[in-house]
Amino acid sequence: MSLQYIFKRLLYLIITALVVSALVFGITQILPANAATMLLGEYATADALVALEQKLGLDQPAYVQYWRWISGLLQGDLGTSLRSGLPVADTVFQALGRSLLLAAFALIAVVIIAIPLGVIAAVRRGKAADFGVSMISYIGISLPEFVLATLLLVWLTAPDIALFPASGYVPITENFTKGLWHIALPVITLAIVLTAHVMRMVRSEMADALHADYVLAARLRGLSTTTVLIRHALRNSMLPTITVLALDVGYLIGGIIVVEEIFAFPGIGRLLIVSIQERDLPMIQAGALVMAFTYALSNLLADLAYVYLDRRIQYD
Amino acid sequence: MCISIGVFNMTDFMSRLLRQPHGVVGLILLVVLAIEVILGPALAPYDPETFHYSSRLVGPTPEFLLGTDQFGRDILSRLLWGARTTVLLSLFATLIGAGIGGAIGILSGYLGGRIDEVIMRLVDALMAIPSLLFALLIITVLGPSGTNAVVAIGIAFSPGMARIARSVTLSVRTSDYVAAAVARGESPLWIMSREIAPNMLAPVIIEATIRVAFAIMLLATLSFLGLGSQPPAPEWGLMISEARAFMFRNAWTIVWPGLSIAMVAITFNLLGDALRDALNPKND
Amino acid sequence: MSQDSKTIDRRSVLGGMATLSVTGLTLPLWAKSSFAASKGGTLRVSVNRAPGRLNPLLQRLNSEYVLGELLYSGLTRLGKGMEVVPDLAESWTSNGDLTEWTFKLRSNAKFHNGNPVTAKDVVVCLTAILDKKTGSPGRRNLGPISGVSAGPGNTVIVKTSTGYGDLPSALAYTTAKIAPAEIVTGDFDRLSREAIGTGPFKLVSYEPDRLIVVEKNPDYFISEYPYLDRIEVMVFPDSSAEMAALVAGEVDLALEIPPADFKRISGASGVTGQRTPSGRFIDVVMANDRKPFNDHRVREALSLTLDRQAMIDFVAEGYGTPGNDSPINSAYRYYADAKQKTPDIKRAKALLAEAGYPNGIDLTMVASVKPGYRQTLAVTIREMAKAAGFNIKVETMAHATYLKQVWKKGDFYVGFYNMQPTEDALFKLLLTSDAAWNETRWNNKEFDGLVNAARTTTDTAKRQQLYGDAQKLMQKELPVLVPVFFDLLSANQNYVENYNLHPRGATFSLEKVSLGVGAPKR
Amino acid sequence: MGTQTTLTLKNYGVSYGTDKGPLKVLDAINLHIGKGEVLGLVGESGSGKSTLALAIMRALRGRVAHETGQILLGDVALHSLQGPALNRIRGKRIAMVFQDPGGSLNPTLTLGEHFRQTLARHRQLNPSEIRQETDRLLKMVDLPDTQTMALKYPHEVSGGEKQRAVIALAFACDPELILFDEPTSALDATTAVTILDLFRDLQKRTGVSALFISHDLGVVREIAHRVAVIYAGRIAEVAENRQLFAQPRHPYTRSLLASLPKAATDGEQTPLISIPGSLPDRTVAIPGCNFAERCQFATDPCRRGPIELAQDFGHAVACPYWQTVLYQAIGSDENSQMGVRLEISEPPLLSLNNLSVHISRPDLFARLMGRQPKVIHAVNDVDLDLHGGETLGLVGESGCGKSSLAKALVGLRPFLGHLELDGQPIPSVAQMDSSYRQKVQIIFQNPDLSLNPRQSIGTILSRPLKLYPGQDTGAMDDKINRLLQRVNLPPEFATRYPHELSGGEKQRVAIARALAAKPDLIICDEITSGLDASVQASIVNLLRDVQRATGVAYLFITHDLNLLRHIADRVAVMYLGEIVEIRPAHKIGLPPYQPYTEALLSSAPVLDPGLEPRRIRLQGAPASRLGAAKGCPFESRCPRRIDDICLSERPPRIHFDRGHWIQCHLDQRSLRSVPPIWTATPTSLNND
Repeated sequence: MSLQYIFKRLLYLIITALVVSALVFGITQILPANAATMLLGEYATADALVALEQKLGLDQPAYVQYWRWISGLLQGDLGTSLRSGLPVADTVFQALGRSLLLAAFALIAVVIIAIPLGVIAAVRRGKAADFGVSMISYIGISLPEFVLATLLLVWLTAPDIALFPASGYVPITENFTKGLWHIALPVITLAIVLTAHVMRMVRSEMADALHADYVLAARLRGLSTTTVLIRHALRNSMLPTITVLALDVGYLIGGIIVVEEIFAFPGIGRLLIVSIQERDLPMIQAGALVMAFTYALSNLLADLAYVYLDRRIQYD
Repeated sequence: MCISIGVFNMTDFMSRLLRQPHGVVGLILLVVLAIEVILGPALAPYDPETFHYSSRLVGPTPEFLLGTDQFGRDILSRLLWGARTTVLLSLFATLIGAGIGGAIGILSGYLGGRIDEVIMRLVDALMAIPSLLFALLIITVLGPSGTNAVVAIGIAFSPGMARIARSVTLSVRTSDYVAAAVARGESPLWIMSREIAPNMLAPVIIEATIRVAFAIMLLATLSFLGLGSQPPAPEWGLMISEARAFMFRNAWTIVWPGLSIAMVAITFNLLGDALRDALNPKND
Repeated sequence: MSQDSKTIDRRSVLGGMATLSVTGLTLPLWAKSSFAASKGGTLRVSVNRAPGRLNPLLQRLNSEYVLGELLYSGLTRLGKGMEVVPDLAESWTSNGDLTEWTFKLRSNAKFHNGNPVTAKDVVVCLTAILDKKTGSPGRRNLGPISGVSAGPGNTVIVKTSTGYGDLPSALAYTTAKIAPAEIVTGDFDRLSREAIGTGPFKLVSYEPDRLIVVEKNPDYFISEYPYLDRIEVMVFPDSSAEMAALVAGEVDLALEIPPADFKRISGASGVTGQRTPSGRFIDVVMANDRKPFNDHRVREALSLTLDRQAMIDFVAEGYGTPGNDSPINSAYRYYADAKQKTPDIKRAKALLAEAGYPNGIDLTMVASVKPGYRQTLAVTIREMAKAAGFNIKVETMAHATYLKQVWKKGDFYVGFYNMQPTEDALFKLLLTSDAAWNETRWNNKEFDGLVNAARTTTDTAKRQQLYGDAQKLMQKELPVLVPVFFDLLSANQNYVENYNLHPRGATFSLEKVSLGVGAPKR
Repeated sequence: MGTQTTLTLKNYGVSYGTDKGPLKVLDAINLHIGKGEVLGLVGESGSGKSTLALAIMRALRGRVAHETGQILLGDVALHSLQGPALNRIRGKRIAMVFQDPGGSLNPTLTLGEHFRQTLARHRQLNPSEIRQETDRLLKMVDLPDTQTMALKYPHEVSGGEKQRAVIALAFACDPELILFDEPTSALDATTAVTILDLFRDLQKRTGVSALFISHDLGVVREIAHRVAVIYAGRIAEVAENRQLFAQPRHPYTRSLLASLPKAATDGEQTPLISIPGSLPDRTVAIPGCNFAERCQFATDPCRRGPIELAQDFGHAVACPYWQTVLYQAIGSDENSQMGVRLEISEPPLLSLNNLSVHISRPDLFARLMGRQPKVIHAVNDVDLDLHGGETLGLVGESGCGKSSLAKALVGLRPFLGHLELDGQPIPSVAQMDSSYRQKVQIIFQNPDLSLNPRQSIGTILSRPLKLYPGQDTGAMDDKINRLLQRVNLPPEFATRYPHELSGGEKQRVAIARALAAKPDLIICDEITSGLDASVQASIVNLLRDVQRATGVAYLFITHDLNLLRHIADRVAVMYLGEIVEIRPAHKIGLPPYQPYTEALLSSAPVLDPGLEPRRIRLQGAPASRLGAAKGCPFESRCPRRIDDICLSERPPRIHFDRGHWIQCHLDQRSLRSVPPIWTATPTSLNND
């Protein structure tokens, strides 16, 4: 893996960001109503709208607005929210931080649960354990987050059970246990769905790896089952799993939007939904960009990890 | 990840499919689903939109087998009617995605070079937007409705489909029968449509089948967020969304449509996996 | 209980032209034990939408009004029975034809930055609200004001273009808050980030999507208040999460409870539900100037299909009162009783046939997704009207799109409005020819005349007569259909004392709330 | 050869479960391998030879329906071993070497780690002992720089080096038996012979027993003491190496040998013998001889059976009638008349001058950075004339640029330099008009890939007919039927799909497709490499028939020199993108040779008894093709390298008689003075 390769990927990352920003900007331009409409709401009159649009700069041609936005971005200025008048960057990064925390916990849970289960299923292929794992994963990948989240909410927060607080968010820096407690339900929801994904992947990759010639060769050298499984099969099946994990970050982002909405978790997903509803252009742009960028970055990191782990792959 | 361009033979294919337990279960579920889609309205005991003033939010009873919702509408009838919308819309969404993505992918992969590079950078960039987010943005422009949700999901799916179509095109393109066609001077259109496209079917169908499951969930999620089908349509995601306010009074209003969505998604996931295995020559 | 108190309130309230001088505080009847109220503590209040705007002049959501009221004061406020009570103005008088009003400001009112409130601040703020460039939602709600100026002493003089007896009520409007003049004229946007008001609380932190914290303002001009040391406003965009948090004791006071959950929540241990009838209504807006709704028979036919009692169940889960196609109900002062309308499908069919639709009529009804009641109403009407031959297609749309494309422009859609402080405010907002939001374009001269006459009258009986005629006219002419009024619902932990649900829906009086026995220490 | 046996198979049989019922993969196998003995096992694809190896290793893949008989390693009953007991034997007492060394090494582990695991497992060595032992083993297989070699990942070493490492790994615990499953098939000929040399040497030194499986009779002849021929899951014949090749008894063995082009049959063109029919269906019981349906001598008793492997002084054969037919010649139904050559036309049909093919990957990033993309010089300055009616053989190892050249000639790769067809210059791919494309056709190596699986044979054949209608009028169906007839396929094949056809039939369709355009030149790119010997024979015969009937010229690309000698008029030898020698095909065994040609000839397997090739072994792997070589492309591996002149200067072209030239720095004399590759020495057989 050369430095040049990393540079190249970073360049692509920037291209991605540009395309996404242009796209999102384009979309916000053709929205049937703009922020001024939403800001004034039922109090909007034609003259008030014009005045406010002027004030917000919404009356300028699209390319001027885009250029203004991009040049601001390059100077690290994401603009001000049209809705609250607060700086976008602060709001977005604060929300992103919380979402990443949510995602990180979910991913940790997934890695701890999904990989061993996937391995067991692959090794015991066709046996009861495999059947069980497959069943769970089929249900997991087929149950939309919002159904799962709603059912968890009904069952786990009911007064007589009250296992978890229904929602709210306590910064983990403020009170660690309480923070964990509050984040538990969204994390569980995300983790269940993701675990199913990753488990499936590990199972099938592992099953493939177990069929590989080098695994047969290792077995025929009389190596112990554990060595064959872990040093040979798992090691190789982890490579595609890393890619899937990175792709699942995209899924995670989608899931986060729903889960945050339901559990009232003040993350980037909810910020985005609210911003879309409110036509808060700078916020939509920044939010979508940040999400896309996170996703692209996680894919890049996965690819780099892949290259690092699998010496066969030589990018140039 | 590579999907082979195996040969396609219907009887042989069915027997391969039926050799796998998940294929069998998937097919059975598919038949049940097909019955629901085709005969659902005929089987429904009530009109899905009729209010039963005196029986709001009741649990399962002999009169209302799965109970009623907040308007006293029969949940079973709504599910049976809704199957058509929910399933067909998801299929359409996937078809749109496969169609657009397939066309882009085949073109990009075939033309190659600079055009391919540009298209793929764009596709990569679009793929960096998670499907739900993408669909959300598109819906925001188009306005919330079932049809628009379908279009949005279709568009949101197309970059992924384009990637797959392109990678298959690239591998098919290097195959000797395409080389033979090029060498004998066939037109690009003929090569794309007759030499390459038929060989993309298997991997695209596999991907599309799994995507249907995904589309169902995405569609339901959009409806849940109020961006998909609109009331009083008996769309399953929307049913859950509407019922959420009443979930503590009658949890069945959520459980049934939730189960239905999961069932359909499971069906297509099972079928997709079974297809993948059936069309994979490694499993011979 | 609330029914009783309302009658008392209604009578006790003075018309407005006479000098109302309530220098001290009238202890409200419902205040159980304000003398025994314990001081201190932190109250957690939940709201169901993110209060995106901190600037009090620009607010337009109930969750934002909460903040506006905590942090700022206006000249007047509305009391429990919709009566006008002093806020920054300690008293007010008007001239004989009700065109010039003089408000005397309190001398002890100070902004959070320590500066005293002057007449200049009031003049600047009211002028800013009336300036269309500010984009304040309250611009058309303050009455026919033609000029605001500082008077002698600490007074503000407000002139109106026509006689306007309801001005003190109108100035209680939620966005008519007073901020320091130098900020309003100087760095107006600062108010989006900071709160420099005169309210009972000061802003500690503001994260609009999660949590807003305010703490006691020790210099509040009514020294007894506030009782609480601190209020945390928690934001829950999802009501089931909000309800769960309330039941779990994470939240002390939920300002709004979805009707579907009210029974469960108020039955939960440790939680008390509050309910008050209100003038908040949902209506069916029809373009009176366009086919087919320019035909009175079509409107009447639709009205005759509505089973209003059932509708209360569907739309408000039983927590509401039936509407009678007038937006004025018993929560208003000049409500005129009338026979409750009942469905008559046969007659509806006949009317529709008369109007030229013997085979039924196809219509598209638009409902914004916010709040959800609009869709519910649309679906319910669609189902109820089916029998009479109305074939209604429901089209829902995002609120922003609705505002841009349908509201005030569409032919047939669902409206949803908070209670207004006075009949005049409501009629002049929605129904007269010169109404700010003349969405029906009914443009009935007779109706305009009745409303205008009532404005300049101080005689209560005469006003009752005029407003009664106006309501009758509406019920006959049916410019809009008003099938349901909502009760307001809230719930709080049993230890929360002195919170009383206000029918206006935009007034909260949290400074009077205290925490009783059993409140958790936070 | 000792009397003790290392491995014994007694009446061993195995069936796999399939949809059509159990498929008898191996049936009544009786074999033994003595101590220190190498048993060669030859058979065509599908004969069950790999299954036999996996059965011995107790690692059968797939659904086993039945297993019968015994497998004994010494006195250990392998067939009943399981779990840890089996693991103690695998790798320690028996080892296995697979065909693809790349596949059998874990890509994520270093070579050293593979040794470490095995040594730690079976020999309980401590880390420093492991290091020493790894070093010793790597040295043993002649790997250079063993210390760093152990730290390398599999992808960092060449295919030959990988296979050496795998062999070292097999020897790591001093096993009694090593199973080789086609260990050289994936390697280039010049590399393969070095691996064979290595194994022969190690075997002698360690006295290990081995089962050596191959489809290539030549390879088995090189290495085995005894040879077993397997056909459709049954052993047809077992004999001492020399005996088997000198006097094969079973009709199958005889047919197999007859189907192979011989190395040293100079000049004269004899037809190759193809075996008609295909492998029998083994889901049904075959009571008699399973070769009966394809045997030209078969009689009714053959079909009734039972047939048993009968011993006769150490030469066992599963044909009771072998003696009766031994002196009847093996023939073919296809009455190819060989030896009749067509007139070679002048002037040349196709003429290449300084033709080069450069492959560069488009790279947006590199362009943005203003950098030159990496260019692979696949073909460098090739001069070549091809005459009408001629067969020009193009030979070279994989990756030498043969296919790139072929692709450039049919417009699949851009080229530089001069290309003329019928005296008409073709400046670039874009100028290849439909007349050029009609005249120059190509057939690819793998018919599975060159026939679109979604098109019927009729559709496939109709395309060139539609594109190049020519003067031929008439119904499309008739034309297709005629084409099918031309390649000896029945007309009903028109409605079939490629997957319903066998490999040989598919390749016939590909030939028919090329013929449909009525070309002047057909480029045959390794068209028989994927086929079994007997099928290859029938394809080669067909090509000759076609040439005689139509006068078409062939550019016949292959890595098999023996085949070229059989089919070609002239041979061009390619190394690293350059043609280093062109010579007439008959007399290929006679000097002078370009040194690379010499090495290539030396590596070709020899079947003729009493013929021993002179050994020339190449070291290392071909150099990188990035950028054009300044000197001789073969310089880095040339055993007759002179000095730096080979590196720095392009070698001159030295002309000999009759269109024979060699590109080399050596002078004519020294080139002429090399002895021939093959010398007939009756005592040269390696087993004694």
